Amino acid sequence: MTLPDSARVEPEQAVPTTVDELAPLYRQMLAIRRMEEAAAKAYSQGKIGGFLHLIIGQEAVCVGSIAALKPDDYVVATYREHGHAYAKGIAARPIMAELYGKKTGLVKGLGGSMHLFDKPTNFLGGHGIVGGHVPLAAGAAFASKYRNDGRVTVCYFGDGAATIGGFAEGLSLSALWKLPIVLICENNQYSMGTPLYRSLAVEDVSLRALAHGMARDRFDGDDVIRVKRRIAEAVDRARVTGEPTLVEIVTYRFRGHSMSDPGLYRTKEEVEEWRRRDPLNRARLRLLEVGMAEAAIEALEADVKAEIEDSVKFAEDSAPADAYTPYVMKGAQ
Amino acid sequence: MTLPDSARVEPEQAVPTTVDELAPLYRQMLAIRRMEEAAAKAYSQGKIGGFLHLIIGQEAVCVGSIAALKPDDYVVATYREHGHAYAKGIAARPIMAELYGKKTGLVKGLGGSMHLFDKPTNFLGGHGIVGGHVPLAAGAAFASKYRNDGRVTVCYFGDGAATIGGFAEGLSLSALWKLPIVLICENNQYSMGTPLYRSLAVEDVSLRALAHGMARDRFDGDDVIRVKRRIAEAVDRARVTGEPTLVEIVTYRFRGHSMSDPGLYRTKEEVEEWRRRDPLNRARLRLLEVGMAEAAIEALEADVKAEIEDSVKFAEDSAPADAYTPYVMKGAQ
Amino acid sequence: MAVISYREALNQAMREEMERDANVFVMGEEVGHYNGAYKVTQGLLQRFSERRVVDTPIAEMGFAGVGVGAAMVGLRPIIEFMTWNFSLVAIDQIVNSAAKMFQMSGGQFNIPIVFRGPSGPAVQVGSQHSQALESWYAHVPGLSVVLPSTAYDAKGLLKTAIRDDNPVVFMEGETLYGMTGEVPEAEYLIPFGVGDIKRPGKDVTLVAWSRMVHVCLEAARELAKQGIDAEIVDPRTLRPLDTAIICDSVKKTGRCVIVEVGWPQAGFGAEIAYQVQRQCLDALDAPVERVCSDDVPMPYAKNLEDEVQPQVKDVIAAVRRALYLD
Amino acid sequence: MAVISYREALNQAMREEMERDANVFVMGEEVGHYNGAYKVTQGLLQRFSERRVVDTPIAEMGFAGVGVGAAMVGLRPIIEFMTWNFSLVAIDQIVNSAAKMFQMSGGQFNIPIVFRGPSGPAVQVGSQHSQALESWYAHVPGLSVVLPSTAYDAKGLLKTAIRDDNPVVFMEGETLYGMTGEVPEAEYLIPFGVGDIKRPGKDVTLVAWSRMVHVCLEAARELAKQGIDAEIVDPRTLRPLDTAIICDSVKKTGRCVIVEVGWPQAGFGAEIAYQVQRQCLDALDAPVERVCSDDVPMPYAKNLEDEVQPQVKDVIAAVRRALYLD
Ligand SMILES: Cc1ncc(C[n+]2csc(CCOP(=O)(O)OP(=O)(O)O)c2C)c(N)n1
Ligand SMILES: Cc1ncc(C[n+]2csc(CCOP(=O)(O)OP(=O)(O)O)c2C)c(N)n1
Ligand SMILES: [Mg+2]
Ligand SMILES: [Mg+2]
Repeated sequence: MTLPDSARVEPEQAVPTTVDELAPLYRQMLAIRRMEEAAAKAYSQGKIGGFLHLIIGQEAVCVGSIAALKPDDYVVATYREHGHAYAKGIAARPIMAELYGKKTGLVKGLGGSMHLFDKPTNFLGGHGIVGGHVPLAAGAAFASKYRNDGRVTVCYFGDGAATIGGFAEGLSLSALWKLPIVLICENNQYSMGTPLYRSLAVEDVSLRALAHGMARDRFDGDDVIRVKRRIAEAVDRARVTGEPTLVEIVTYRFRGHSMSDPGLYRTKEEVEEWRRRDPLNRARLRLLEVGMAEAAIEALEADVKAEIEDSVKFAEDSAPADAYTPYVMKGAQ
Repeated sequence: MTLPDSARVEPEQAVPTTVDELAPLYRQMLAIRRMEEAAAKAYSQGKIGGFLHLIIGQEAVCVGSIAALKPDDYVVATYREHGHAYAKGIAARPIMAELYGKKTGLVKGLGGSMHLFDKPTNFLGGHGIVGGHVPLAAGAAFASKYRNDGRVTVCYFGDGAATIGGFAEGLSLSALWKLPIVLICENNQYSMGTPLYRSLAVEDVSLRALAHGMARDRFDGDDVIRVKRRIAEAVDRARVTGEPTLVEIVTYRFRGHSMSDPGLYRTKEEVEEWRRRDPLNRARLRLLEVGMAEAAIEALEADVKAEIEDSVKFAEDSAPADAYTPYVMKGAQ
Repeated sequence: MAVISYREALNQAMREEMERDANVFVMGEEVGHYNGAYKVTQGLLQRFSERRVVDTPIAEMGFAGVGVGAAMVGLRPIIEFMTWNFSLVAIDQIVNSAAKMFQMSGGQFNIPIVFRGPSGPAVQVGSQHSQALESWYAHVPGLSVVLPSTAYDAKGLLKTAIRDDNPVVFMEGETLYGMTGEVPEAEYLIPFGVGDIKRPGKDVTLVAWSRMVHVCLEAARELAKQGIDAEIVDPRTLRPLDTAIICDSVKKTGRCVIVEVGWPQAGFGAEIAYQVQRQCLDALDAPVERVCSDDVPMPYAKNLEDEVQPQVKDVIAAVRRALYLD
Repeated sequence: MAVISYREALNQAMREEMERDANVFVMGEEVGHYNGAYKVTQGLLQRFSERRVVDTPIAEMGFAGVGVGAAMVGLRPIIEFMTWNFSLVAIDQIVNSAAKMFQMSGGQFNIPIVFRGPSGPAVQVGSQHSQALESWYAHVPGLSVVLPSTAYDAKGLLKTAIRDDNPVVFMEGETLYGMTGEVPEAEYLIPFGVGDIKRPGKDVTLVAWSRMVHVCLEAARELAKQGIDAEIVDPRTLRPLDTAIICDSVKKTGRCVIVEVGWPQAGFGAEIAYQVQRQCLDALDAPVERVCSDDVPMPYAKNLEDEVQPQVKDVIAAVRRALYLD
C-alpha cells in the first residue's frame, strides 16, 4: 500500500528552518529512537514484559507537535506514548525504569509501558482502551475553558480509533463546546494488522471534522518542522479562539504493532519504501543543509547515546517496584 | 425556534399522488393519532404506566417511510415506536393491550410501550437505550447481505442519538461493509428538553454521511407522500446496490417527550406554528384535492374510530399478564 | 429539624458544596435548563450559571470521560446519569479511567469525581430501564459505592462524596425521591464505611440498603405483631462496607436475612453472607438467608413487576425460615 | 486421544460448528487476515472466506450489536473480543440487547450468540488490560457464563455454546491457550451447569475455575505431602451454576475454600460461599474461606503482579486455616 494520494498534496519542498530550531528537535527524535531501540533489546532479553508498542518511524509527529506547545499545555496519548512522554520533557531515566517495572519508574512500576503519567510536565497519560482517552482530553480542555487558564490540550490517537464511539463522542463534545483542543490522528495506516481501508469507508480521517463544523488539517508526518508549523496553527486557533481542530498526520511505524507482532501483513517493499523516508534521516540531512557541521551533529549523537545508555543502566540498577506502599494506595477501603 | 433554513430548501409544492396511494396512508396516520390519543387518555387514568412516548405530529415519517418497504424488510425503532409498529402492519389491539400490560399484549405484557416486537411483520423493536439499536439494525442488514436475501433494513433514531457512540459505530460499520440499510434520523428538533443546537455543533445531522462517503438526504417530514418518495430512493439504493443511506427528516412532536414532560422548554407559538403544519390535516386536504369525496373520507375516519375504540375495549377486557409462564422463560437456568 | 424530601436533601448537598468550592460543577443530560429529569438539580443553573451546571448531549461515555479528564487537572465534577441504567455505555470510563487512574499513575492523579443518579427499578419502565447494578460497582477497587435510604443519609453522604478525593458511585433510589425525612439545618457529613441501625431488635438481623430498608421497616412492623423483633442494619455504603456493624448485630441475634432489589446470583448480598458466615459462623443459629428480585429481566406489567421484586411478605417468609418457624 | 492445546481445542470447536451450520460465523478484530490476536481463529478465514470470518474495525459496541441484530434474524454469530477487557465498551449490548431480548420481546426473539475471548489477567499488561469480570456477567439473567480450565472442557463447552439458542459469555484463560490436554477425536458436547471434579479428595473442597484450577492442582500436590487430601471442584459454568456438585463435596469434606483470580469484594466466590453455607451449614466444620486477588487495580511490575494474584502458597494457607491447622 502506498501513501494515499490526498496526503501527497503536500509539496515535497522542505519548510524553512534554522539550526537553532531543528537541532533540538532532531536530538529529541534521535533520543526517542535510541530509547525505543534499547527498550526493544531489553524486551527481547526478558527484562521488560507485557505489551511494548514502539513508535519508531513516527517520531516527527510527537516531537514536532509538542514543540508547538507551551509547558503548561496538556498532552493525552495512547499506549504508544514513550516518544510523547519524552518530547513533553520527561527524562529517559524514569521512562526506562518504568518499562523495567522498577521502583524508580515514572509511575513506580505500577503502570508500565502503556501507562506513563507525569504531573509536573502536564503529561496526562498513557491510556490503553482505544478511544477512551479522547473524552478525557476533552475534559482537560473543558477544565481550561472553565478556568480560562489559556492552556491547550493535545490528544493523540491512531487511525484505528477513528471507528470507536469514545472518539466520536469526544470529537462531538469538543466541537459543541468549542474546547481548546487539538485532536491529532497519528495515521500510521494500520491498526494492528488492519489497514485503514478495512476499517474506514473513506481514507481521510479528518473528514470527520466536516460533520461537526470543526477546523481540520491533514499532511505528511515525515518533516518535523512541517509538523511543528501546522500544529502551531491549530494550537493558536485553540489558544486564541478557543476552537478545536482535527488534524490527521500520515505516518508509518517501521516495526510491528507491538513486540509480539511480526508484522506479516505488510510487504517488505512497503516497509522499505517508508524507511527511505525516515524522518530522522530527513532531519539530519536538513541540519547539514541549514548549516550545522557534521562534527557538531556527531557530538549531539554521542550525547544522545550516552543519555540512553545511562537510562538503561539506571533502570537495570534500580530496585524492584515496592510492594508495600504505592500499589495498595487504592486497596479495600 | 423555527425550522432551520437548510431544511426549507424543499419546495413547498405538493408531490403528485392519487387517492389510491394516499388514502391508506392517511388512514394509517389517523389510526396512529387516535391510538396514541387513546393511550394518553388511558395513561392519565392510571391504566397505562411507566414511560409513554407519543409520536403525535410525526406520523408522516413512519407511515411514509414504511410505505416504501416490502413486508419482508426489517424495521428497527426506538422507544417512540407505536406508530412504526402500526405502520409495519401490527394491529391496534395487541399494541394497545401491550400498553395496558395485558396477557394479550403484543409481547405478553413483558415489554410495554418501549419494547414492541413482532416477528411476523419483521418488526425488530422497540429499544430503550439511545443509539444502542443502530448496531442491531446494522446486524439485521448484515444478515441480509450474508444471505443475499434482498431485504432492506430501516432504522429510526432521534436527533438526540446523533451524539452517541452507538450511532457512530453503527453508521461507520454500515458504510464500511456497504450494508443494505436506511438510517432515518427523525429530527423532531428536541431530545427531551434539549434543542438540537445544544447537542450538536451543526444543525444538519445528515452531514455525518460525508465522513463515511455515504449517500445522504434531508427533507421536511410533513408530507407523507414526499417521505414515501424520498425514502423509496434510499430503499432502492439499498436493495439494488446494497449501499446505505443516512436520511434526516425534519419533523416535530406536538406533545412533551413523554407523558410526564409538560414541555415547558418550547414556546406556545412554536408549538402552534408546527400544529398548523400538521401532516394529518395536510394529507386530508390533499385527499380532497386529488378527488376523494368528503363523505368517503368521513367513512374512513369513522372506521378508524371504531378500530381504535375496539382496541381499547380489547385491552381493557383482557386478562392481566400471566405470571406463570412467559416471564420466567429466561430465569435462573 | 426541617422535614424535607430525599430529592431536596440531595439538591441542598450539591448547592452547599458548590457554594463552598468553586471547582465543583454538575454535568449531565437535562441537569440545567430542564432542572433535571428527576428535578434533583432544580434551581442550580439559575444559581450557578451554565459554566457550572452543564447540560450535555446524549453521550454518557463522552461526558463521563470529560468528567474524569477535568478531575485529573483538579476540578471536582458531579456527573449525573439520567439513570444508572445508562451508565452501561459509560462504564468503561468509570472502571478503566476513574477507578484505576490513581494506581496507574503511581499516585499522581487522583480523581475527585461523583457519578450520581437514580438507580434500581422504577415503576413499569421495562427491563432496559430497571436494574440494580450496585454489586457490579462494589466489585471494583478504586470506587466508593453509596446507596442512601433516607433524606438524612442522602444529604450527609453526598456532601462526603463531593469532598472525597477519589471516585464515588452514588446511587439514589428512583422511588425514594419524594420520601421525606428530618434533616438538620446545621452542616453535617456522614463518613463512608459506617453503617446505621435503622431499627434495633434482638431476634433477627435484616441487612438492607436503599429502598429495601423501607420494605424491611414495614416487614418489621408486621413481624413485631407476630412477636418477632427484627434489627435492621443499613450499611449505607457497600464499598467500603461496614462488616463490623453487621456482624455485631448477627452475633446478638444469631440470624441474618439480607434483602436486596438486585438479581440474586452474585448480588451484593452474597458478599455480605460470605462475610457473616466467615466472621460469625459459631453465632449463626440458621443459614444466612437472602431475599432478592427474581432471576429475570424486569417485566413491564405491574402485576409481574411487583411479583418479581422483594416484597414485605417475602421478607417475612425469609425471617420465619431463618427462625425455623415455617 | 489426541493431545492438543486449549487454543487448538477452541479452534476445532468453531471449525466443526461452522462446517455443521452455515448460519454460524465469526466476527471480531483481527480474527481473519491476522488469524486472531491470540491465534484462536487460525486458518478459519482460509477455510470459510471473508463472508463467514469477518474482520472488524475497533468498534466493540458496534460489532457486538451487529451480532445481536444478526442473531435476531436467525444467524448464529461468534463474536470475539480481542480480550474481555474491551467488552466494557460493549457491555450495554451484552446486557441490554442480548440478555434481555428474549424476555423483552415476549419470547419472540431469542439470541443465539457467543461472545468469546481471553479473560483474566495476562502477564504484565497493566491495570486496564487485567481483570476478571465473571462475577459481573454471572449476575445477569439471560446469559450463560462459561470458563473452561482444560482443552477438553474448552472444546466441549464451546460447541455447546455455539448450539445454545441464547447468549453465552465464553471466557477463555489468556494464560491457558498454550496448555495441552487430551481431547477425543469423536464429537462430544459438555452440557452447561454440570461441574467436574478435577481431583477427588476427602479433607477439604477447593472450588476453582479457569486458570485457578491449575493453581489448586499444584496446591493439592503440596497439600498431599502435608497429608491433606484436597478435592477440586470446577463448576465450569458459573451461570448456570452446579451448586449440587459443590455442596455434595462440602458435605463430604466439611471444609470449603474458593479460589478465584478476580477482586475479592462481590466476587463470584461470595455467591458460592453463600450457597454453601445455606445448603450445608450443619456440615461445615469451619467457615468457608476465599482466596482472591488483592483488592487493587493490577500493577505492572512482575513482582507486584505475582503478589497481587492468588498463588499456591495462598491456597495452602487458606486450606490450613480451614482445617484449623494454623
Ligand atoms: C477498545 C479496545 N479495543 C481493542 C483494543 C486492542 N488494541 C490495542 S491497540 C489496537 C490497534 C490500534 O490501532 P491504531 O488506533 O491505529 O493505533 P496504533 O496502534 O497504530 O498506534 C487494538 C485493536 C484496545 N486496546 N481497546
Ligand atoms: C444512553 C441513553 N441515555 C439517556 C437516555 C434517556 N433518554 C431517553 S429518550 C431521550 C431523548 C432522546 O431524544 P431523541 O434521540 O431526539 O429522540 P426523541 O425522543 O426526540 O424521539 C433520553 C435522553 C436513554 N434512554 N439512553
Ligand atoms: Mg494505526
Ligand atoms: Mg428528538
